[in-house]
Amino acid sequence: MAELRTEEFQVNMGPHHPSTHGVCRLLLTLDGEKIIKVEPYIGYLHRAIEKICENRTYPMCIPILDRFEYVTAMSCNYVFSLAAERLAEIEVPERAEYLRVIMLELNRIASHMIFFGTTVMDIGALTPFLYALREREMIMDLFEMTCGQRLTYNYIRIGGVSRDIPKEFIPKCRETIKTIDEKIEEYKRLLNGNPIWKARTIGIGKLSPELAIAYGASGPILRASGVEYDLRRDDPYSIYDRFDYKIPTYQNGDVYDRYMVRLDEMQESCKIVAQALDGLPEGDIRAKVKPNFKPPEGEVYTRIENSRGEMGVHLISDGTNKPFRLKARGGSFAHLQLLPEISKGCLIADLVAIFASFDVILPEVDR
Amino acid sequence: MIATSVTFWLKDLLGSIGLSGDLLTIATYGILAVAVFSLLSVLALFLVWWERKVAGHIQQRFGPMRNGWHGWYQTLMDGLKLLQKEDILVFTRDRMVFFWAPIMCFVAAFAAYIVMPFGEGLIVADLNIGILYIVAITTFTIISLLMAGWGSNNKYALLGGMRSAAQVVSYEVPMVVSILIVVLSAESLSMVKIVEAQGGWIWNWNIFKIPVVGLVAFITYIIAAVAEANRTPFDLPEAEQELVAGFNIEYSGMKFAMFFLAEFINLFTVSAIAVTLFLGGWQGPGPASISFIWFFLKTFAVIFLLMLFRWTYPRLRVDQLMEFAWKFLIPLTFVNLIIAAVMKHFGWYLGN
Amino acid sequence: MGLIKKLPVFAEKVPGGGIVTTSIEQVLNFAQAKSLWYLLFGTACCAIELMCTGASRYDFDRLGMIFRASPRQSDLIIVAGTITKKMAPRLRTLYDQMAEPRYVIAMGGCTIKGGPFYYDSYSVEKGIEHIIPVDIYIPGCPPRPESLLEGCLNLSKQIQKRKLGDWQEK
Amino acid sequence: MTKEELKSYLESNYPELTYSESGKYDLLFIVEAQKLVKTCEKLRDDVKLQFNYLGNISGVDTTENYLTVYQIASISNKLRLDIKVILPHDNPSINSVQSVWPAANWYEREIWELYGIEIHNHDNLTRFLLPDDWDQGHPMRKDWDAPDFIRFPQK
Repeated sequence: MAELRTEEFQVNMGPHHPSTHGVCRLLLTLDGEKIIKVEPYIGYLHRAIEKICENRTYPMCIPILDRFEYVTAMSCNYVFSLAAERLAEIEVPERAEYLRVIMLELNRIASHMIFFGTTVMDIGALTPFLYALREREMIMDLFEMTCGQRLTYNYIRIGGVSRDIPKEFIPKCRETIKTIDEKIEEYKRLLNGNPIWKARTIGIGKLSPELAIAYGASGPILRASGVEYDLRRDDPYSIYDRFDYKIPTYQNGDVYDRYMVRLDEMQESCKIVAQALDGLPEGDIRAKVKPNFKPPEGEVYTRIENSRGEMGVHLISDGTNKPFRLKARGGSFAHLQLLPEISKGCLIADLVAIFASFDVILPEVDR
Repeated sequence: MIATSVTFWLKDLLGSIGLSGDLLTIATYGILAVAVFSLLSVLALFLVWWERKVAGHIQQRFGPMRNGWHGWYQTLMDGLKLLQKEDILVFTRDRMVFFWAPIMCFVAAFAAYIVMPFGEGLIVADLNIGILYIVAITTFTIISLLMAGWGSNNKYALLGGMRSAAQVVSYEVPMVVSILIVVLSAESLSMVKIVEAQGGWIWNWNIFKIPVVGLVAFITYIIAAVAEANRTPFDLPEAEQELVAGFNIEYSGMKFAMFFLAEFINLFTVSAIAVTLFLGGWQGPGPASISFIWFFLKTFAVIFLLMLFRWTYPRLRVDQLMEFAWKFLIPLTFVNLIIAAVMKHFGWYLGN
Repeated sequence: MGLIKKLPVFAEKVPGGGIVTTSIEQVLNFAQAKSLWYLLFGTACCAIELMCTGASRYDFDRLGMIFRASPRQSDLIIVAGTITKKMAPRLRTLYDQMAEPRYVIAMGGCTIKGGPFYYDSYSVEKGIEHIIPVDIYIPGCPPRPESLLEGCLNLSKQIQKRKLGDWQEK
Repeated sequence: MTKEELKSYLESNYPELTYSESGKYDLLFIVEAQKLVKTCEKLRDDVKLQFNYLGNISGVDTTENYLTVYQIASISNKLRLDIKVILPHDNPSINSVQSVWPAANWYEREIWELYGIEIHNHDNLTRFLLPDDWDQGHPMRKDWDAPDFIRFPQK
């Protein structure tokens, strides 16, 4: 029998596609359903945040950086404030540090909820997405109570936080983290025993630790590959050394492990929030910072553990009231360039699962 | 008193007002066709609404609420809106293929109801090869999906069409073998005979009447039927997250509505077949005049089960889907068939 | 549907035809207003709020709105998020692919006038009205789900006020 | 290894690195453009350091020079280091560090695109952040101007 001639063809996935989570374009070269090559094309959400930040005063940069990574806007606020504080050597009050930790961890949970929902939805089950968003709403309520916004907070400012938490916050927060902790157990029961879920995730998109480090992967993706590296512990910032928490690490580096790392991380975050609520001291919420904030000359690169890996800000000051250069680094940028490496030879459905498990948020890539 | 079938009764009625010959046949079947068509259209509209309600309640929402009591005329509004939408004909060399695909899908979905016994005597035509006819006619759906995929001149649609063809062809085998087990025990291909071979009580249904084998056959049939109806966890042809909308990506307005309705009619078809073959059909306690109530009750129960599947499970991958069919389901159904044949030989049935 | 568009021309000539046209008009507009299937089109922050509006607490499905991934089958495009100059032609393509009658909701500041922050950005399109016609503007950065729901209800009211055949001309 | 130890270690073992005072929190060293790739390889393969992780590369336009700053880290030894390269303002060009850290690929593409710094030995130097038909130069440069770009005065 003569050999059948097959032909490769190219499919554009995006910029508008349900599973690219925003506006990323993946140019797939396919052989049937099998993927031969993936080329990500980005820039559909390039808003020139870095350029316009050079044109703003320091406090004005914070709301813009909210939009840099809107799913964890608190981290964006924080990483910039931290950079400015390190430049100007500002001492932050104790209470403000605690409030920051509470907000950062709550936001981490909210972000992982989005991850959980969208990943499960991309693998075909729509219902857990709505469960995840239901729990996320509880955290949104807490944020709304504190700073009046649901998504872009502008809460963590240079030298502290913008306002104190209301009275009702603490009991409601305790209740919320308790519920979320229980719900995460429920999610695990819902999916981890499901044979279809296991078949779709275990062994898919394996990422070796060497490749992960070489390509600059960070956060949950690095930990799912067996590298126990968490900036909260290994490059300490804020007051994370005062809390007792584990760093969930898995060994296989497949979609399932990346999913499990995040679920476990949510529970650890719940623990941190509970401890921070217990230890919350009284006092000032903001250090004295001049309205016309002018840090001395110098440069600093701060990095924190965001829900999508290392989030960094490279801030260069020339002594004026505007940053001379602000480079924002998001974890997704590195993860997206890793995608072509590990999705060769898999099927379209796997590519969707891998892409979802990276939890790429496009504004962080395009800026 | 209902005659042996509603068809004969209608024929008598029309004959009594003076019709005869070919005209009589045409008039009889014309009326029946209209009746079945309207019944199924209403059913499909209802199923869409019901699906949305079930989905909503599983997801802690309400589903449609604003249009009438709990949104009861929501799908009617959807249908009316789709009627007004612009009918886009995409630029493609195979315009005829693109045009005829939804119509074919729609017709194939309806044609199966010619031999569907809705109740005692409530059947359009009691063909002696009834179940074979259904299996044959529902296969037309694949061709229409392939046509839609090819004619759309869109790579996603083509992938969706190819996936659906591969999937339906694979799952046709376990489905037919599961059906064979019932045919073996009823010794007939006629839908009416199959129902009559069962009884009204639960132990007289094929699912329990043929001990264990019947249950296994029912489960394999349901799995194959879910795949046949292109529903989660086997909804690969229209996998939203992978292929955007699959084979129907380029269809708008009424053509899309045809696909949409056909999908829900297929859902009803596979559930109705499951009821007829395994769950005693229209048989149930009470007089024959309420037999259709039993039929619809059982069918809705099966549909509800399929809806629960849809909103609970993730989706399988293409190769896993094929592996499941060829490496697990087909051997299982064949072994099941052999056991059923042995049981038939020795007459090991309950209730006989 | 050309037939429906021509209906008033014929119906007006017969006595009492005006009443028939009006009532058909009402029914058809009502159907359009009550079944707005929206295209999943989110680019930035507003997309998360769009997702939240579809989820349990706010629930678009109550209003009969469900999402479709294909532009051919959607009636409404909710432009959620910043549109950059690179994305603008794609948005136009999506809009062109949608079947008439189609509606546009501009959600969030970025889609209205380029957003509260990007006024000096070189790559952000200053408002989507330069690209596609907009029916409803929803301010906010990002708008709350309640305001999105309000916007959809307002759109639904606007549709019901339309005359038969109006939508063809847009 | 603490920050001071790392500093003294680098100063004694790496003569090509020069310490810079402008780094406020982490150590900042300056290296010549020609020696960059060699030094990076050495830093990565040094058993005592193992800088195997590239966090970020930022390009900077100081109006007199262009800078590229490499933020690297060691995962096993938990160290952080910044390496700065100063490039001339006319025809800036630099060698790619892709062979040392594959992660550099996109960062260097971005610098090439937004700053116009030529990258040698890069395997895929194509436009990706800006629109495909962009013809207005390199927007992150300080002297970049466009009709709809408003610059506020520095105070």
